[in-house]
Amino acid sequence: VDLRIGWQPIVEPSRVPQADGTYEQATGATVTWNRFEGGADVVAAIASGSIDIGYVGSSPLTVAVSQQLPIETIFVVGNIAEAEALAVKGVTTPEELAGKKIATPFVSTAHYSLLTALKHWGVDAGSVEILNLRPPEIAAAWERGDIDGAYVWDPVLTQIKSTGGTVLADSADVAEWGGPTFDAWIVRKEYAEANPDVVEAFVKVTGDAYAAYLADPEAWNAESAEAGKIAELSGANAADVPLLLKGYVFPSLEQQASADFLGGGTTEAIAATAAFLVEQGRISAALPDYSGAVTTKFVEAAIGQ
Amino acid sequence: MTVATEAAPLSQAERDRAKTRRWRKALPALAGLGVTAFVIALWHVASTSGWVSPVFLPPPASILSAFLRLFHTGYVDSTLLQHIGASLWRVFSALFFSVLVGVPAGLLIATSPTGRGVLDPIVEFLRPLPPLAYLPLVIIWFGIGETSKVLVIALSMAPAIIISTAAGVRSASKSQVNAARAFGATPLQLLTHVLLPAAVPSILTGIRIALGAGWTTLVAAELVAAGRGLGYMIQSAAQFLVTDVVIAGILVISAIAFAFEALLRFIERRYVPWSRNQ
Amino acid sequence: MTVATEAAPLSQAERDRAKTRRWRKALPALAGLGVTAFVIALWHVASTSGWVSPVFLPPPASILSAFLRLFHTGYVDSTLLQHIGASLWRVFSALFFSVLVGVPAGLLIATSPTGRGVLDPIVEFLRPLPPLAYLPLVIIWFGIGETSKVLVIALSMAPAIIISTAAGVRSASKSQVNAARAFGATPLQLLTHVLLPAAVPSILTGIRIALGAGWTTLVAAELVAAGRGLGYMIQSAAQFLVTDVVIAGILVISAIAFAFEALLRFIERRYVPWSRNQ
Amino acid sequence: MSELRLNAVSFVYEGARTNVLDRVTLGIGKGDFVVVLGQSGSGKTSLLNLAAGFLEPNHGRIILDGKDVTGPSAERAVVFQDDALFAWSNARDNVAFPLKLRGVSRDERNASADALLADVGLGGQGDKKIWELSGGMRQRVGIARALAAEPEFLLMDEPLGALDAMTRDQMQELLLTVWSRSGTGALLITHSVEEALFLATRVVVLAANPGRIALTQDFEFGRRFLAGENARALKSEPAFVAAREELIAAIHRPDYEVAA
Amino acid sequence: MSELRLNAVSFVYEGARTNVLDRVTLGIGKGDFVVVLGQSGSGKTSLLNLAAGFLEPNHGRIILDGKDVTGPSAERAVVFQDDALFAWSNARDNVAFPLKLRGVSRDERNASADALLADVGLGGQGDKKIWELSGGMRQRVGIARALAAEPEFLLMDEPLGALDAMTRDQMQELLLTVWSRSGTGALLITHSVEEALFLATRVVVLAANPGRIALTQDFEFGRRFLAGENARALKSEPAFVAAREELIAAIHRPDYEVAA
Ligand SMILES: Nc1ncnc2c1ncn2[C@@H]1O[C@H](COP(=O)(O)OP(=O)(O)OP(=O)(O)O)[C@@H](O)[C@H]1O
Ligand SMILES: Nc1ncnc2c1ncn2[C@@H]1O[C@H](COP(=O)(O)OP(=O)(O)OP(=O)(O)O)[C@@H](O)[C@H]1O
Ligand SMILES: NCCS(=O)(=O)O
Ligand SMILES: [Mg+2]
Ligand SMILES: [Mg+2]
Repeated sequence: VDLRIGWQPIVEPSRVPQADGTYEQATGATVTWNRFEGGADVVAAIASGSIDIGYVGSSPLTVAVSQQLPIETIFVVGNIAEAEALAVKGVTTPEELAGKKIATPFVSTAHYSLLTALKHWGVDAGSVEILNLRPPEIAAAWERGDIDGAYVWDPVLTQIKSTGGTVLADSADVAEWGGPTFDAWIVRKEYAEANPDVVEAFVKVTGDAYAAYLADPEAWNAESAEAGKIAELSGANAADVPLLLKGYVFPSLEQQASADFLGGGTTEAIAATAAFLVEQGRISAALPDYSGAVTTKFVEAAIGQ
Repeated sequence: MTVATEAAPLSQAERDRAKTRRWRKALPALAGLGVTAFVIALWHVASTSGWVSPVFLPPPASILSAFLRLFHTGYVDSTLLQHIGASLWRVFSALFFSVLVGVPAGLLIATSPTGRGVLDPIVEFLRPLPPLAYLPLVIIWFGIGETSKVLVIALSMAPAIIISTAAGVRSASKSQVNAARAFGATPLQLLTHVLLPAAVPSILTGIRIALGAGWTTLVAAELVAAGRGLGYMIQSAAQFLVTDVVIAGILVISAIAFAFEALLRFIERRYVPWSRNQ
Repeated sequence: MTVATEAAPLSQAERDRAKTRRWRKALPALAGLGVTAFVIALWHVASTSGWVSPVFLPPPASILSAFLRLFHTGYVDSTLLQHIGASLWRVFSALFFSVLVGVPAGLLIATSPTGRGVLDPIVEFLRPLPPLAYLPLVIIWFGIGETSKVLVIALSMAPAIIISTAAGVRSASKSQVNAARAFGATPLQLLTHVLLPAAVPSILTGIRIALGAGWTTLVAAELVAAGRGLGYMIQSAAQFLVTDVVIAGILVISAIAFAFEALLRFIERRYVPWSRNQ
Repeated sequence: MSELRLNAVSFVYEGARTNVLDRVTLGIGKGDFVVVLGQSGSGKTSLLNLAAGFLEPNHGRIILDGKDVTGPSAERAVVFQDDALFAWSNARDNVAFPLKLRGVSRDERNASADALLADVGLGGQGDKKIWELSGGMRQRVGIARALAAEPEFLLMDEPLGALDAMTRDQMQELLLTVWSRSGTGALLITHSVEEALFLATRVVVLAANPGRIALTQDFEFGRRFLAGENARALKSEPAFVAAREELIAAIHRPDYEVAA
Repeated sequence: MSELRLNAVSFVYEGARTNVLDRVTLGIGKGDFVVVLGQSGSGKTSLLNLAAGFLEPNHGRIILDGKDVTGPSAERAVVFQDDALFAWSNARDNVAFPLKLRGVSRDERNASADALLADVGLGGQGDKKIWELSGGMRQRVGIARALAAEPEFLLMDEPLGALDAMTRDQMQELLLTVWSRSGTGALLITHSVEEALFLATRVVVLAANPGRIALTQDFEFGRRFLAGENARALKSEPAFVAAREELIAAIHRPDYEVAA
């Protein structure tokens, strides 16, 4: 069998088995890795049948499901915590955001978090000048002083923080305010039905990698073999890897199966995201029920192994 | 003495010939319409019969309704006309600057060895630069305002104009250039009275190619903190899989480009008829 | 009777003239070098004196070391040569197909009213399409394999080739075309023996413009599921603000484009000298 | 016998007010050598372009062997007023062009082309590029190219205008020889009345504005030359000299003058 | 007095083996009318291009008023063998071109251009586009353009080759009149020996391969015509006829023939 995976260059533990070829061994499939720079393209690729398993953020995931693409979520990479944050200059309270220029990559998880935070603070989104910029351009605009802040992720976030930016809120805060954002692995339903064992093996390997990291996060320091592999694949600096890894709250396989994640929390988060996107006028309608887009089948099978 | 020639009555054969000629003239337009109709029909069948998921290729009818929606209520906070206005302004500012810089640059490259030595490496270096890669540098130097957007578009247009201008100048025949010089044309006069007119058809071709390039770069340019614009609208819609808006946006771009292409061709036929008559 | 002419000894004035001529020939190259050196010096000062943050414009020296690093150890899992290989393959496959399709299309547009009627709307529709906007559609229809990437690049190249070919065909003089027809050339022979040769200089110009466009589109094409390639490398580095790799990658693209530009110009001088001698 | 006929042909360029040609009737049989004389701008080139099929008459018909002419074709080769050579190939390839169209092998057509180049006084210059040829050389390459086509009708627009007297005489003799040998029908435009008299079986004088046939007259000087008479002697014959004066007068009859 | 001088000028085209011109020495003073004759390909156009400053000699010097010529300039106007008109403007604007360069006002230069067009027999045709002109008309526009420049030296390459006899005679008379009135120095290339004799104060015959001066001879027929003598009578004078025979022979002396 073939297994075509669409991944994104994000610093997370499964880069290690990806580098080691563990997925090939465990699934027994011929694995092809396709790198994407954003969730929207991953969704398009899954829809076209070009890939079987893909890595997406919660926003593109919600969009895909709302458009009734036949996919399901098999593994939550983790809730985004300090990895994405609103860093600003010359602003100390949320109220002062009015009239300021805040940049964020539109449609990303960061964009969603920014809007959720503003809503939480009771700041009218229309009073803030929200600009659509990609991370590297955010760094440049910040450097130049064209923007007052940005909701963005690493390494640009770190770059901003090291040049006078202070964090007003991060995604961990936003999650508490009822707007969790997360990344997840999704699968084409058709593929999952035809090759349940491959998908299960995929989840198992990924879960094992997370377990290895969670067992001793400090061991994955800048000089470690793991950090080296992650850096090599993603393009990040090896020295930055430990910090980048701390930006997510990675759940173990057992937590995945619980009501906090695939067991219920994920469905709720998707539904909330959908409602929010409808409110923003970005998609025309939400589904009444998102539970069909989430399954614990594979994490449970992996735990059972 | 001028002998007036009255028109003799037309024979049947002559009338037939005139008819064929009329037909022949109408043929291209008819063929074009036929192809367009065929494509739309095929599209309709493809999207309604389930060959392609309507998420990725909505049927023509839903594009039409998206279009109406865009026109009346808009998308991402602006109506269609506002998006069009913003983008038109950017593309034509960029065209203006790239002609302003590109035509003289092309003239210099074609006429002065030193000009060529200095400008050629610069042009050849800039030409293949991918806008997606140098956007951060553009922002560092020019900020996130309109300047950057116009600059990115202009950078994608200028090469076609420069190269076409240079090629056009070289198309002035040796004897035309010699003639002008022998009548005492200063280098500047040679340029304005001979090389430039000779290059006009080629410059027009360059502008046509450049406008095409400009529209394709629009989306990249509007990655830079745009709050309005067709590229921005398409971009946002694409991310949310709102494919009908994407396609409607693309069609609007095509229609605008089409209109300007027609205008340029009209200008070509009207003002540089000699390019077809030699 | 052929009278041989022995070379008379050169006078001082004649020797001076020869010297000036040699100088004049070297001038462009010297000016080019001078400008390049000046730009690099300016860059060095800008990045080391703190005008521009080295995060966005690292000094030339660090680009050099990035270059060596790329060459020996690579970046994102491949060495520089592998990235170059993958991108070259894509750009030249795209060039191959866009010439394969674009030249006949241009010929048809210029020669057959029906061809023009059918192809013109299609070309004019495709021309302004922004790759970034239709990328998702391309993925849907053609998947994420090499086909999509080559297609996106080819779509950005074809218009320049089509338009230049058509313009070139029209540059064949009326009497040349008439001559061929009067010697009994079939439409096909007219095409291969007259229109095509007459169009060659223009087609070469088209290819030059197209290659420039192709390189700029490469990065967009390699946004999609690439595992290797210069655009992919630049893109990845940009995400992580590894600017020295970004700039090294851009320079590599420029250098490659430069080399092919030089090759095309050589071909032009060598094989279509008549375009400069009429 | 094969004939190229213009039947009451009128022609006007698009956008122009007066007819360039007005009801011109003219037949060129195989074996005829028709020479057209007329003032500059009287419509000679237009007439030839109509006969060649490059232009379509607005009234009247052009008939070849009973069929309407709808465009150019291989049995009517043309020598152009501007040379219309192919700049991208050398002299030999230009001459060999009609043969190439017919699928003659490379060696064969090169041999023929070289022979023809020698006939027009350009032996050994086949490798020269077009832009390396002088004006007169280009004209001769154009003639050689038309001869290579071995056409049934040979239409020539001032083919010898840029040649010195002797080369011109040689070319005239060449044209006569080829014409009589191959039984071609020839239409030649010239400004040299002597040339017209020496070559023509029939001379046609075109009056200007609108172009129409002012005079048609048959001659025998060319045939007599071919039969072995001396060219110089022929040209100084009183009949020749008288005919020349007459034709010159006909060309410039004041009531035919170009309107200012 | 002003003089344009070729001093032992040799010239070879890049890449060619034999010289096109070999140590040609020739002076054209103001008031001179030098006519160059020679076989097709003997180097006449090359000679004119050198005098005009379009080509640089490989050996020898070209001197105008004591200074080396380094390129073309306004005091040497040229009529080209191929007409070299500007396709993008009409006949009038082409003729007015040299005046435009000098900053003459639009009305004035249009008036001059129209007058010159009338002089060359194209009165009222100023609005015609270049591609709407016949071959002979184009040549005359080229002449009118050169005359408009009012140059010190007028260099003409077969300017009357595509004209009918009468128009040609008229143009010859025009050239003579303008030349004598303005005191220009003229260099004219032609294939018509009669034309040469009628116009020239000096005839130069160029031998071919390499091009070199085979013969130089002075004549007075043009001056006599200007003084009021009858052109026809002049041309049938025994001296004229004899000179013609002599020149024809000189052009085609066998040892000067183009090598095959
Ligand atoms: N650009 C060129 N490159 C190489 N050779 C050339 C070039 N132009 C002319 N020649 C050669 O130089 C010689 C003289 O050419 P030129 O045009 O001066 O002759 P010409 O006397 O004007 O002939 P014609 O009466 O036919 O116009 C010829 O043999 C020709 O082939
Ligand atoms: N393409 C054209 N469009 C409009 N008018 C034209 C065109 N070509 C020629 N004419 C006009 O038609 C008339 C006849 O031109 P034509 O070329 O047939 O003359 P010709 O007899 O060959 O003259 P010449 O001896 O000078 O070559 C001229 O008045 C000319 O201005
Ligand atoms: N961090 C997730 C990126 S995206 O899939 O939302 O584009
Ligand atoms: Mg003519
Ligand atoms: Mg010549």
